[in-house]
Amino acid sequence: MPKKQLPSRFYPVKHEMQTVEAPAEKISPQQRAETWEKIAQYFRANSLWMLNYCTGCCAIELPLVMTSRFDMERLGMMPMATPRQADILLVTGYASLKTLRRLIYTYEQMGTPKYVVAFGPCAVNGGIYHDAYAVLNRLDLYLPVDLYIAGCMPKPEAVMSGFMKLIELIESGKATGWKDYEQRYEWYKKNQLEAVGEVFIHDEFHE
Amino acid sequence: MMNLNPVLTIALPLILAFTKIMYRRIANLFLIVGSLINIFVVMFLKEGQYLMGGYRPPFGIILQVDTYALYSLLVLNVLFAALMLLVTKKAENLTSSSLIALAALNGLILTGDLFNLFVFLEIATIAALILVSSIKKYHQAFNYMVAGAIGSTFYLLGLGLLYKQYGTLNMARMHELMAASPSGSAVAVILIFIGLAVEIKLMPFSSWAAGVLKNADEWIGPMIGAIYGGVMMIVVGRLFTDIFVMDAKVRLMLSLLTLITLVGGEAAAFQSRKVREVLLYSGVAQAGLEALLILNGYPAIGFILVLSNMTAKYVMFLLAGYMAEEAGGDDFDRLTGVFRSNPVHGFAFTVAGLSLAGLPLFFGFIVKLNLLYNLMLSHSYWLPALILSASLVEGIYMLRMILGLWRLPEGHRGGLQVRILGSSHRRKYAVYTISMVLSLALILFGLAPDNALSIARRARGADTDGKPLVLITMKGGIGQ
Amino acid sequence: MIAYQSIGTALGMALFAWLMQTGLSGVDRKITARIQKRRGPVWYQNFRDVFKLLNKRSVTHGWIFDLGLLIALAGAIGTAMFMPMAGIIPLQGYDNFFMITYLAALGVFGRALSAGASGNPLAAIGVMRGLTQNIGYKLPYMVLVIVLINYYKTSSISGIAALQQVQGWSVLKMPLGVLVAFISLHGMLGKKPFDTYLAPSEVASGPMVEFGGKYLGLLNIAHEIAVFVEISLFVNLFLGGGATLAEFLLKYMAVYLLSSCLGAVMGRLRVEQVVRFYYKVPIGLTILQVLLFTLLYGGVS
Amino acid sequence: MNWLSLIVSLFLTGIAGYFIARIKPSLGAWIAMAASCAALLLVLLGGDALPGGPAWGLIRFEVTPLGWFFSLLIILVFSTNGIGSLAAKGRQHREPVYTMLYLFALAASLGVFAAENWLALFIFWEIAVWSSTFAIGLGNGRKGSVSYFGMSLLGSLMMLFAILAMGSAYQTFQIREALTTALQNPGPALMVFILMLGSSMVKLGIMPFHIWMPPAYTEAPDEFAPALAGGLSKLGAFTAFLVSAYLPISGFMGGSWRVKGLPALSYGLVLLASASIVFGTLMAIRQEDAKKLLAYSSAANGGYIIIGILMGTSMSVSGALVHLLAHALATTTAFSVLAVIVRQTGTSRMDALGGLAHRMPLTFLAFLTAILSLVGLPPMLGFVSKWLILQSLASQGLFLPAAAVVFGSIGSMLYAFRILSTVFLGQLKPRHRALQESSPGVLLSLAILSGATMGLGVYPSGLIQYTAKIEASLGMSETVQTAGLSIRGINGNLNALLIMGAFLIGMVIAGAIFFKAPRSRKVDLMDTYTAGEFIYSPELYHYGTQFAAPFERIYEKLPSISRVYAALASLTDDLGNLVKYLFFSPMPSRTALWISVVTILLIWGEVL
Amino acid sequence: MMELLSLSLLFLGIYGLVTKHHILKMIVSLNVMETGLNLFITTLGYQEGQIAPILSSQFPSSALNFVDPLPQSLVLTSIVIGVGTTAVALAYAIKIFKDHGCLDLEKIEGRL
Repeated sequence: MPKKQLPSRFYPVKHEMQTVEAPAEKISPQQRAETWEKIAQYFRANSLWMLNYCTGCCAIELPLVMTSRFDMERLGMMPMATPRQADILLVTGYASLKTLRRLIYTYEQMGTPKYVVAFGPCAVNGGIYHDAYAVLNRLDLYLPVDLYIAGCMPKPEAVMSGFMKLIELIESGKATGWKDYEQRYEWYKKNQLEAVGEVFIHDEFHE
Repeated sequence: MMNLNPVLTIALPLILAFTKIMYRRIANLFLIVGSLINIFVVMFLKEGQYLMGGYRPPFGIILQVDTYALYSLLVLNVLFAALMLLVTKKAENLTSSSLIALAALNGLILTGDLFNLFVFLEIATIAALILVSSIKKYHQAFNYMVAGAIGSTFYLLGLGLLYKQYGTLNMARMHELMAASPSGSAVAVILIFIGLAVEIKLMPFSSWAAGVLKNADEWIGPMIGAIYGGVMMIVVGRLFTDIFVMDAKVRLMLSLLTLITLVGGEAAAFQSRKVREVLLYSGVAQAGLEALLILNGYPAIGFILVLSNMTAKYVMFLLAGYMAEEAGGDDFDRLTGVFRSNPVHGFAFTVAGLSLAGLPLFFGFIVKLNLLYNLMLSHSYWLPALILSASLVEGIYMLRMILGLWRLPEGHRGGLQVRILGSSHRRKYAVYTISMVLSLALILFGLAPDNALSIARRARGADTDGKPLVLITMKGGIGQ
Repeated sequence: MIAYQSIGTALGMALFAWLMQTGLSGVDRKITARIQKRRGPVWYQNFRDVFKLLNKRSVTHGWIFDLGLLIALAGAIGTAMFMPMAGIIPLQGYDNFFMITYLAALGVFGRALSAGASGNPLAAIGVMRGLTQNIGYKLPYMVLVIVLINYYKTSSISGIAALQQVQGWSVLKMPLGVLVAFISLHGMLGKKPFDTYLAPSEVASGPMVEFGGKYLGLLNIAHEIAVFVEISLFVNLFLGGGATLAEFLLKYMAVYLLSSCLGAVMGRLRVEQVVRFYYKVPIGLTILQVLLFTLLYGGVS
Repeated sequence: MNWLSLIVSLFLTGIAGYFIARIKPSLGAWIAMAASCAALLLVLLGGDALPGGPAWGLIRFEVTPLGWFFSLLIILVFSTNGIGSLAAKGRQHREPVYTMLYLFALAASLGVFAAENWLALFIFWEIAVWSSTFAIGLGNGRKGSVSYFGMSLLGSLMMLFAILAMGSAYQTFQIREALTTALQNPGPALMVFILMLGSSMVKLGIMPFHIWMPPAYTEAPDEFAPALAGGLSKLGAFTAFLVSAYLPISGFMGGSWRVKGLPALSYGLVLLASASIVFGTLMAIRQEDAKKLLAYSSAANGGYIIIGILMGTSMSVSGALVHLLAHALATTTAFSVLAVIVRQTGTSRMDALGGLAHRMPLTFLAFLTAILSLVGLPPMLGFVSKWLILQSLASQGLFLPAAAVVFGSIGSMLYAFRILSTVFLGQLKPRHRALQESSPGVLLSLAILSGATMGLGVYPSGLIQYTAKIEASLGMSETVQTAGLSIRGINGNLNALLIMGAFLIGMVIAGAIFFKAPRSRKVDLMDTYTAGEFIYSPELYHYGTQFAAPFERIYEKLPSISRVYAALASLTDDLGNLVKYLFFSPMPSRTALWISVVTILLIWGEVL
Repeated sequence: MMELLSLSLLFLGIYGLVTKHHILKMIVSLNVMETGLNLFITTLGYQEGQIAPILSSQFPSSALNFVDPLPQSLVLTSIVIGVGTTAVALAYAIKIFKDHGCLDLEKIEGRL
């Protein structure tokens, strides 16, 4: 699927990739690191553990993907219990003011490299909730989304194909949202603060 | 070496008691001088029989000074004199009765005549009644009086029966006659035992002790609780070892009485939550044990147990009465932590308590060890087991009390809730000195008990069944 | 003294243990998937997972978190180094049952330590559940083994295995006991229905809640080696070990795959149910078995 | 230098220490430390050939290998604890009398271990009892010292009875002679054995007698609890060793019914010890207070020692000796660490603590070694002893005790992890942020103790050889064997160094992988997975109470033995009340009535 | 006969002590008891048909037909002691009356 023909708003905001020139003769440490990175990318791509943050209705499609009809485990994908163990954060639906804080919290608890996959139109522009007072319309202002899966809700086939796309992206080293988040951290933080504001009372009962 | 007549120990205090009436101002001096002179006299006594009025025995009154009497007298007079150092304003009114009491107690130990014993018993009781009235609990004292009167009546009744049967009042003669034909004397012996049981605080008869000693001050407590009880027990030791001959049945019945006393006394002490109550009930229990030993043919052990308990009880009653008076009560809660600011008192009280409970390093342990060993030698296992159970209970309540008095009150940080100031300096230091000296003596005898043990053996060499006394001493190990 | 060669064998044993067991767990996943009418991952999926994990950058909760993990892996490797397999006995004469059990317990303890150090109460809850279950299944298991040791007069695992080659398998002598041992083994492997301590939704995978990246990877390695040790122990003690390596591996796989098939078709028990089950059925059966065994083979004099 | 002068000088130092500490309170701890360290040096250098010294009446000393082992153990405990409590600022510790009681207890224990006859042993035993009672009494509670004293007195009176029974029957108090004579004339042998072992069990806290341990360990001054738990409670094991060596049950009950080769009586007592293990473990799991937890674990560990002693095989006796040392070292460490914690935080309740490892890492490491040794995991000393005991249990075929031992060691994982997790791991309370690492003195003592635990656990051959020597000196026909670095068991060998080697190799491999992999990011303890929930209060985020609730629920109705003792006490109270009501009324008429009733009864009895 | 009579007097006294709570009644009972005892002891020495142990011109030397004089002298002492005891008891009675306003011990005990 050619990317260029899609409207730009469906793209996550991305930083330009740096292309590095290959050194000439001997294997420099950089080159070795690159080779190592390539091997690592193979493993990463084929062992994707995900954390589903079920913010909306799209989550209902996941059981289908996991079970015998589509069986995502054959791709090496598994649901995981905690963000520490997971590689992918699945945002299955819209992000509201309350869930966004938790999304950010969870995302920041994940170990790198990590990827964000957003489901449905709500994460892109708010979808049918675009004018709701508590729904944030663009997820990629706050978190670096690597892949959107279209459909309201996306059918399991779409989800599967989205995952395969993600694998492809990771294997080719293009899923670099997490690096982007690290590099433009201030920018993300500013957006996040603008959206959810600052919390003044810090205890368990006020959030 | 001087050889003094033992009658001095009786006569001197009596004379002083009556001359004192003329010199009220220096009453204290009479007391102290009298008791010190008595110690002096006792130190120069020689063993032997002393006839009164020149009648040959078995007629007339004789005074019997043997090892038993000599060392009893020594301990008695030392303890008594120590108590006299404590004289207060209040005690000055009691000078005469104290001196009379001393005379009567000396007489009780010395006399070799059964009726004379009765006379001294009555004098001692009346003196004690007057002394006891100083604590202002008159109905308790009345109780004491009634019990004492019934007791002496029974004693005299028993004595009358014996006189009718054997026709003599002399102890030695009585023993000879009784040993020759003991039948028919049992009722009299029982009556005499009951008469004395009132005085030695055996259990069904000892309600007076609770009333009197519960409220005893530092003067009455040691006097009635320790000295009187001890001397009476020494008298019982003499009568029921040297004089009376009992058959097995009587012995068994009386032993049962003492056993009930032992068990009941320990239980009552365990239940008590006041220092003096604990002491008095444990005293009752110990009286039971001592009487048990005396009745069952262990007089030497009984004798040394009496002396050791007497000393320990003396120290404890002294301190308990003193503390109760200073603190205004003697329940454990009120006195919690009292020893923190009074470590000297605490030390003496603790030593006496541990000795009483029979813990090593102290004299009481040696006594208990020998006691149990001799019981075991005669292949009796139940009695030692019972005594050990009793001493388990005794150890627990004793330590509970002592630890309570050492422990700081809850939530207390530094400083003290209870502070013994000592109303007069003389009294304070007197209590200090007496309790320290006596408790150090308990330690000393605990570390080197051999002389004390051999004296006991000399005093009561072979027991009534002719079994030799086997002693475990620190120095020489086991010996006959 | 121990020759370098035998240390080499021991290390080889540990490496083999990991390789084989990791592969087998892939097969296990495949089989589970097939039972559930899925295709399942490739058989070497677990290797991919481990290497991926080792390449991730994770978080640490302090040095105890790290140390505990190292103890866990070291305990597992150390245990595997002693494990005899068929005729191969890495450290001849020292493959003592109690030693292996306690060294394995050190690994478990290290894991618990690391989990506790994460500061997550869910981890502590998980560890508590695990240790509670541990009492349940270790107790009958070890009692049965002690009975065996008493019978065979040796506590050397290879010795017991060798004697069984001659005298017949222990399973014939104590059928009930082997049933109990198998239940215990099933629990030790953390298979359903006894994986309460790992319950992903209830306590978020319990002890492992804070482990990610290389920590999870190392834990995985330790777990696979521990599984190897447990199953090898079972095979050696109850199923007569193996005369040849093939026989041994055959038994090994049979036991493991039986356990995974059972795990695939069962639901998870709640923690109280697990505890009560363990204190009723296996312990009761053990007592029965010990009595029977004593009557038949031991005898009271 | 001889034993008598050692003990006498310790006593005198104690008295001198009291007066010096009265003048300058800070010197008291130094004196206690210096005296116990000097004693350690003397005993260590003198070896078991140290002369007993001149006889002073009954007080005669004779140093045996067993006594030397015990002496070394207790001096080690006392001296390290002395070093550790130097910096203590506690109120109780600064009492002048503490120094005296501490040294008295030490001296008396040394007297027990080298006593030549039973009477001397008993005298020193009792001195140790009362001095430690008063030392416990310096602490914070009412119950601890009294129940300690009560139970100890029960034990020592049992012992006194046995001693006097032997003495009166055989006319000797010499330890060995009395027991071996008893063996030849088995009249009171059974009674002597039961009573002697009973007194040991009281001290070790075996089941029906364990009730003193929790209150005493909790309420003792924090500086004294290590000495009490690690040192003084081991007095009981000493007499148990003597009695079971010289008066073995098989000797006087040879022909009786046997279970698995053990006389029925031994088997019964072993079962009692097993019950103690199970019960102690269960109770330890249930406790909310760290000191109580350790107290119940001590009760459980006493069971191992008694089992080892009673089985009487060379391996089991050696195992009991090693376990004794292991447990002494471990509990001393654990209680010293708890003392540090209580001193700084004022509590030993586990749910009020947490995360301390981040404030006191070195202390934590010492505690970890102790706990690992308590659980019996390699490479600690506790493993060696458990291995020895389990080996001999297995070879004897004692399945029930073996099950108890297994239960004890697996169950101990539960409470050991609990105390580690709730006190040292988990969330650090904000009010504990300012906690300090232990002072150098404490660290030194902890280093000595845990170094010994680990060093002997890795290299136990020397220790095992010495236990073999002890066994030989106790007259056992066969002793535990060592070959090179490994211990030769009946059906298996143990080479602790090899285990350590394998473990280290594993550690190297693990470390290599660990450090090769990408470095991790260090995060705060509060940054944990919470399912997206925000948390701010570490207090609420620490799992400390009712730790093993699902397990505890199974035995929540377990009857408590302390109720029996409470019932006994209240029975005595009731009896006392009755006596007071009946016989101590202030009414003269009541007295008169009693006098007449008793007189009538007595005369009636006489006439009949 | 006389013995029994005097003994019954003694028992009467004891009966009074057991049953009465009034202090004065108890003191009277004590005295009755003592009197009984004294009588009993006197009867011990009495022998039918013998003469008083008084040396007189009528009976200058013979001691064989005297009654036993010792019990009588004992009783003399005993009476003196009894008087002392009664005096102390009465003193107590006065004190108790001053303290409590009544002499009934049961009431006093109840009030305490």
